[in-house]
Amino acid sequence: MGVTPYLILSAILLVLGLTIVISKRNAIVMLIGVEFILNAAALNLVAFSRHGIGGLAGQTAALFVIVIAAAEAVVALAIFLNFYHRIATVDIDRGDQLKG
Amino acid sequence: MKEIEFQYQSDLHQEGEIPSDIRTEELTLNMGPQHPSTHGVLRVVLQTDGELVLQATPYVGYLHRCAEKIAEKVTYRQFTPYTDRLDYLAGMNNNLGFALAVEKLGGIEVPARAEYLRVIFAELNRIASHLVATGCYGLDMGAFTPFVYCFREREYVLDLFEAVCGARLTYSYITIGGVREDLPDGWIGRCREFLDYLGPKIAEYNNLLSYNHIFINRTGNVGVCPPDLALAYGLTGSCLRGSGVKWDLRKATPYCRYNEFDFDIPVGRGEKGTVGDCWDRYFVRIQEIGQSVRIIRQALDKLTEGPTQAKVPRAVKLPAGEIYYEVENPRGQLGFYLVSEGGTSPYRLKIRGPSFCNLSVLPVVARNCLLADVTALLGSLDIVMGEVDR
Amino acid sequence: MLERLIFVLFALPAVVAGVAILLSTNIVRMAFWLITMLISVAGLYFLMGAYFLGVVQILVYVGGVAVLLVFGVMLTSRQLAPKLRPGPVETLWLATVSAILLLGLVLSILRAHTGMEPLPVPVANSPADIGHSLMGDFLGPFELASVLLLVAMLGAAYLARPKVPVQNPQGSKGGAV
Amino acid sequence: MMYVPERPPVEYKGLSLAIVRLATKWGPAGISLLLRFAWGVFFAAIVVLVTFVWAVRRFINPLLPWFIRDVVVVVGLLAFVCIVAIIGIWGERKVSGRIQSRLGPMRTGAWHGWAQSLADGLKFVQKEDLIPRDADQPLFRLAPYVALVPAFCAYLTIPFSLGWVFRESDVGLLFVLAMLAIEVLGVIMAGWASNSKWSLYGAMRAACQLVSYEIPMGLSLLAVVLSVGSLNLIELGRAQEGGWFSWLIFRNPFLFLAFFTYYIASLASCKRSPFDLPEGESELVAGFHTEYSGFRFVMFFFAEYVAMFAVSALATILFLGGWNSPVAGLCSPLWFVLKSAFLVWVQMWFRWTLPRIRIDQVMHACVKYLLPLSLLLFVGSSLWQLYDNRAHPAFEGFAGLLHYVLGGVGLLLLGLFFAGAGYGYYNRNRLVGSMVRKHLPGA
Repeated sequence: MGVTPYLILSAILLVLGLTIVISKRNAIVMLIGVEFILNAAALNLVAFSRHGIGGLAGQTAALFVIVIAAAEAVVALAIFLNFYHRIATVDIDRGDQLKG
Repeated sequence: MKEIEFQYQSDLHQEGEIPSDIRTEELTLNMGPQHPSTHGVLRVVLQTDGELVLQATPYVGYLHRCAEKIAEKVTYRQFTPYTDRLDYLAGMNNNLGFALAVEKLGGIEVPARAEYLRVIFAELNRIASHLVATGCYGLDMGAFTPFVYCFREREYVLDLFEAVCGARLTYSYITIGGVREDLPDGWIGRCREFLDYLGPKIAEYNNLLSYNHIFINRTGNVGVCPPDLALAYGLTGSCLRGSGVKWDLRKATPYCRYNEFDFDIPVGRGEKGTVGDCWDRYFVRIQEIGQSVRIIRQALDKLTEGPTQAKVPRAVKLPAGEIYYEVENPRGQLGFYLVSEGGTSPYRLKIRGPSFCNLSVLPVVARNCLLADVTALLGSLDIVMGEVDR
Repeated sequence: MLERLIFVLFALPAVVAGVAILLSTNIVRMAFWLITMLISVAGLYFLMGAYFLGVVQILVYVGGVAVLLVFGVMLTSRQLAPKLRPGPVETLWLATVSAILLLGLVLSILRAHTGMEPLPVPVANSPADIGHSLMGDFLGPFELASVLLLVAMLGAAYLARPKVPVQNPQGSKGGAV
Repeated sequence: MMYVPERPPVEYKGLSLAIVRLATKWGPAGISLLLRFAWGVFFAAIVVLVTFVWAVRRFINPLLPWFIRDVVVVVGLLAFVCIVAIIGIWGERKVSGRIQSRLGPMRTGAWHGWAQSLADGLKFVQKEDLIPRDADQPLFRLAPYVALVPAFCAYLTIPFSLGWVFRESDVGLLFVLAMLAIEVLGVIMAGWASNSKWSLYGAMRAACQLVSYEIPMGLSLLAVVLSVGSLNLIELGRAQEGGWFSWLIFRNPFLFLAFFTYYIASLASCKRSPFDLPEGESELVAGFHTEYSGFRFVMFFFAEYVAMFAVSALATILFLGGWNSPVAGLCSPLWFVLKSAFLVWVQMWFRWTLPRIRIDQVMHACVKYLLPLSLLLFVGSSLWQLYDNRAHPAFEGFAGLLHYVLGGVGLLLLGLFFAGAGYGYYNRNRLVGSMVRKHLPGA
């Protein structure tokens, strides 16, 4: 089995993630979409690493993706919780002012 | 004094000023009437914000059995069994309170032996009742073992009761004019053996529970009820003494020859926190067990031979008049307000249930505390729903 | 053959999870679908022999990030439904764009990488090897990531701090009578 | 008006119908038969299992294709896990009984009520599978599996002895931790799906507590990993060959302390007392499994005991020498199970002794004490590793000495433990009091 199935899967995940981010108005669901995109990218990297491109670099990069996703999720959730405390919703359309 | 390090976020709720930039999600939580730590069928409605309880409102009445109304339809003697069911953990004390009220109004003299027997059984029942309170408090705090230990010891008290009156929960032993039966053979020896046995056990409870670091952290500084608040809300019994007020009817207005006995009134001193916190109320009960042991020992020594029952007709008739009589129950002052029109049954009987008054302080104290603190507070108030709802 | 089977076994839930999130209006379910996807991807990592990565994916993503996310969902999921499902026009528009995007991606993948076969033996990827890689070639990014994590932690702690001035707790509250 | 939810009558179809028919028709007779003879059957099953695994390893292993071998081992592991849970649940009741001067279950299965948990299991299986009407049905049904299956999966890389392992993995330790981390999700799922506020509180507390305590737990384990240089559980076990003094817990003072921080954190991650807030019954009724009944409840129960044994097994492998005996040379899976069982027993001991901590105290204990301490231990352990070698002869000598001192301390602690237990046992009548064995009139 070549690298193609992995790449196609990763493409599907990427598009799904993008669609989620675009279509949903809930901040936390958008975060879920972002996780899809990040995972698609990481999957790509690992697949290439398995199929002989870049040695261990792909896996190391995927590790960084996980780390960054963790950081991103923490900060994003903290922001959303703040947002929620102020506007009592996580609907991002309501966040149209630059102050609380 | 230790400080609770947790920083309560929504303290401002109490003043009613919620800052505009913060919106809290309040959740109404229905604690009870079927909940493991409401000690019966109490229902407490909690306004919570996360783990924080903003307000706790008790709703009572699930165990209302019209005891006061029943009293108007039955004779004085017939009402004694109903008093057993008020505070069903302290039947002897309830019997005693009612009997004393009737005797006082009817001018009935009780023989000396009966007086001492009343003291012995009232104090034994106080021990049993406090053992339940202590054990259940451990259970409320998540420690199961003290509960079983306390119930083990309580069994021996109940055995003593059973030996003398055949009942283990609803005794109707202390009746108008004295007590129902004299002691069986060898009872005094057994009672002394139990008292000797109980002493070391109190130290055991202290090691296991009272001085347990986790337990102190859970109860010290929690549910603080200062003396003025306790007085304002009419708290009595160990709740009042836990708040540092040295008040005990057995000393203040001695009945049943309590003035002949040498005992102390333990009060809360804020050893593990603030005066009037849950730990103080709890520890007062532990100390009262020891004091009761002292009283029983003295009473056993003083026990004289003689009749145990005054000459009272089967159908007790009281002269017209009214009386309010209070006794010191394990849970506080149990009061009977008795109005007689001269018949064989009261015109009106109003009962002051100490648990009811003690419970009334809950919404004041259980503000801005944690969910687990409500359990700690309820347990330390030591309510019995049979008495709250009557 | 077996590898193909296992690939499908893991790939299918991931795709189903994405579609389910798109169609669902229940935000908690979405969070659990996300977890399905994360575990599937971890499974794919295992399939590709990247054991360390798979385990880290589960440990950090599922055990940490996803739990955090579910936590956030529970805290904020009071008003859900209305904005979670786009309107018909929006749907059509979105579907078209997504389909075109997907088509383009898949076509280019099929054209570009048809002949690539896996290495007979996966690259040495024991934790030690990855450690050497992190401490060698990727030392710069590694340090940056650690700084990023620190900043994120501080930032999150700052953002989530209680805004109300803290008073003395409970204590003598009852004395107001 | 009382609120009576409308429920359609339960309809049994297919397999469930067959099971119900079987249970109602032959259930009582079967149970009584089973309970009469189960004592023998049960232990025969254990013996058969052990011989089976031994035989597979010894003779059949080289001949069979790998997947049959895997299936066989997984079935064996599953049986082991079930036995762990069954004995654990029965043991908990016996331990609690003894601690509370009771006997615990005594009748079922004739010998000290050993079949109690089997009988309970049979009872639970027969119970109706209640699902609240407003619950999130799919998640509600799924949650027990999400809790139990990962807990079982953790055993896939836990070695019972050299060669007694399903998969030897370079990331074995992390794999076990990862599986234990998934278990949280089952708890959260259950709490959310029940649509009960008490359950939700339980789930929130579980999420909060388990995620926080994972960090000190992981850091304490990493301190060990640093000093051996491997995440492979077999390697970690191998590093401790040679008796009591070569166990990792005695290697340096940091690891000695790390054992305790790990153990405390593992209590929290198993939701065991004093950290049993997610299910604290006096506050949250039953926490996250308030709405569960029947077999789904059993699965949570199983998951708890399986996880308890798993964390204890980790502690055994990483600190207490794994399958190596205290005396050099006698390595056996028996030692591993024995040590883990001891740690499980200590968990039970805690549970029946201590009150429950409050949620803010739980978080404070983690963030203010456990986390900095485990970080310190981690750093200290790595520094120790840096200096404890040939290049620093003076330090190496000191470390060697200290390592024997620590071993001595460990021996002392163990000796004190057994001395205390023995003292308590021989003076049990005096300690419990004069009344206990006497019958009062009317008793």
